Amino acid sequence: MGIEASLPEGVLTTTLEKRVNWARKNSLWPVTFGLACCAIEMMATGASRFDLARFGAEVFRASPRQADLMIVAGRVSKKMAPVLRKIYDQMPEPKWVIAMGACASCGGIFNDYAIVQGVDQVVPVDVYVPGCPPRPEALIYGIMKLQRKIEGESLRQRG
Amino acid sequence: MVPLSAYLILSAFLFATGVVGVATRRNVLIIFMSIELMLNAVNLAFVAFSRFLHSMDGQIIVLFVMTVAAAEVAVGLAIIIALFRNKETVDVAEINLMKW
Amino acid sequence: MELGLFIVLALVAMASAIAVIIQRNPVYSALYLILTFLSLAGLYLQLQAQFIAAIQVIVYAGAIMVLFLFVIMLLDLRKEEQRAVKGGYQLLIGLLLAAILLGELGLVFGGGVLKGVPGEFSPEKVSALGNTQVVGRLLFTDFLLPFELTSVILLVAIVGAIVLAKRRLD
Amino acid sequence: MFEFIIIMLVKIAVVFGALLLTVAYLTWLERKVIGDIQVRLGPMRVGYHGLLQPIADGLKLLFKEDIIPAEADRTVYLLAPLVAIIPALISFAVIPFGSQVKILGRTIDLYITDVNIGILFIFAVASLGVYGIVLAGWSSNNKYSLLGAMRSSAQMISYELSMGLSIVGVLMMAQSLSLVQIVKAQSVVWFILLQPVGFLIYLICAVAETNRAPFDLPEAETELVAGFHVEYSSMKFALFFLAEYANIVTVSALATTLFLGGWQGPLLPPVAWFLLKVFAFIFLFVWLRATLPRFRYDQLMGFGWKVLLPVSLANILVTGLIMAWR
Repeated sequence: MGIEASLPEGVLTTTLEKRVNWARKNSLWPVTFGLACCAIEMMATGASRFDLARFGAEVFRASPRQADLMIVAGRVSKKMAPVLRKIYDQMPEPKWVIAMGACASCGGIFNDYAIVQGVDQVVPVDVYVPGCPPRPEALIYGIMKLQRKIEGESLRQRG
Repeated sequence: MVPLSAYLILSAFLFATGVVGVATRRNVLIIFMSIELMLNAVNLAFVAFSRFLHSMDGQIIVLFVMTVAAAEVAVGLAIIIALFRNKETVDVAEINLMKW
Repeated sequence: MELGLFIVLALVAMASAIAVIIQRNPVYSALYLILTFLSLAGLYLQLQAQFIAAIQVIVYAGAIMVLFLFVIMLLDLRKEEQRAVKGGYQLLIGLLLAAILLGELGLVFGGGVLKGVPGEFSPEKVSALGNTQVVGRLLFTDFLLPFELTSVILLVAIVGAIVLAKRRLD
Repeated sequence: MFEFIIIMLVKIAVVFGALLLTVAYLTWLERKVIGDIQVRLGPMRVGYHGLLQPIADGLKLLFKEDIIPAEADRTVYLLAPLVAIIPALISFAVIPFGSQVKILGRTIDLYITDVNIGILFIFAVASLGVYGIVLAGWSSNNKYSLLGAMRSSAQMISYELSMGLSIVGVLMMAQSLSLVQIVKAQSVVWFILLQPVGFLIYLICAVAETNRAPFDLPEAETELVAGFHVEYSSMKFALFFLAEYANIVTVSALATTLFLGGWQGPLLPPVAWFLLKVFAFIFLFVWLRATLPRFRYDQLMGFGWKVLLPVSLANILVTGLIMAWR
């Protein structure tokens, strides 16, 4: 996306890469996007007992333009899928997606015509968090997994 | 030291620009802005005279001009809004109810 | 230094004034008008009228032009922007009038016809007393009646604006 | 002359460096304080107690994709963040944060400049700040941002009026528009004691002017997404963010100067007193945000025009009467 794509591979870029990845993993601002019961657990994650703020990730942005992370919290109905895709498209690169809960990951108990069988049919998913709904600890574990993943990313593949 | 005439010529230029705006534009908002421009040109002349003739009267008059301009803008914009509600346009050429 | 500043400010003022009247989009016109007002405020500072300069920015740039922008945004003017400019004769007459006016004013101003008797407030005296203090004292002594009258004008304007802009509840 | 320019440049660099650092760390402070009020920890993992959090956020925003909407008005869209942040920063040029110090045998005034219309300068500059918001909202070509901008400009104009009137009492007592003179006039008693009503009105208006809770309607997330900066991403969004926090610092510093005796205080050095008072104010801002719910829009306008304006006018009248009677 940016200047990184035209830079040669080298010491400078690797150091830069490290710093930038450090910044990105420590400042994952999620977009406010709750769909069903998982959203309640997502809110609990942000609240005092579990405190997502410790990771610098409590800044739930209402505008997708200012968010880095989309936590798909709940089942995605087929009517919601285009909306979800639109919000994902509105987010600026680099962006990540966590499929939170069984329904978002694979449809869960809703094996029917109305629910998307896994949000990865609509947007690319980075981390799947199992559970129905997952406990806040599980979501935090998922976010920490995502942080690990971000650490290893290169600026070339992620603009 | 900038001479008085330099300020006055600038003032005259701004005033003439305002006149052109009023005479040629048909968007009532821009006409209104041109009037503000002319008022400001006059203000500049007042302040310049005040400085070069060692009198504060010019600056006081500028204060009054600004007050009147504020009042004028408040009423003028209210009229424009009322007009737009009725005619759906701000083109002065189409506001011709009073013509016969 | 002083002359250079004057030239820069004057050029900015003139260029943006011309831009005000040739812009198609009223929002741009308003922005250029703000630029004109700001450069005029700079000129007022140069003329040692600090109070007027500050009031110029507060009243014109801070209040009047915000009101303009507000109204421009309130009215949906997209149709107006697309309308073609017609009537070249109007432009011709306007330019002619302005040229005559500019010539007359230039003759009067440049010819040194205007002369006055210097008043009591020399720049040194004003800067010793303080520009704001002098303006304030004059407003409340010599100009008390006009000063009070402006408040009446403002009151009338407020009432008028509300009456005009308010939607009838019928 | 040369020495004067050097001293000036150093002062400007120090003041703006400190201001930007304060503004950046204000985001950290706010997150920590709100966390504390909500019985959370706040940022903990990035550096000691999350101290590196603002740096991480800044770096992340710097390296994010910069989106310009296809239907946006490009020039104005790019101009708006600058118009928002520049007024927020330059009003600090006239705020005095100490009297005078002797460094290397030279007496140095602890303010960038002292103009005799200081307070008017700040109001003039602050009145330009609204353009950043209006232009951002208009140029984004988004209904939410336009609504946010309209609300914001209406709110700022309404409250600027009461704010200006609330300090007239102070100006009458100090008999000067220069901020240094105003601070010096408070050497005996702070104006907060003589002008309690004026101070309260100023406080409320300051919160409204900076678009902070409970007056954060321009960015009311539940109805307007993010208000005027919906479409802004990356550094341009960061500039709006910085402008908001810089405005908080400015109004806090102004409140300190006008009502709390500026740098004056016993024992501690003047600059320390100044910072202490400013940070007390900033804490109040954060506290308000953690405590109060948002106003409804008509309540906000009604409060501004029907309560604050008459009360501030009455305040001026009473101040004038008392001063004439004495």
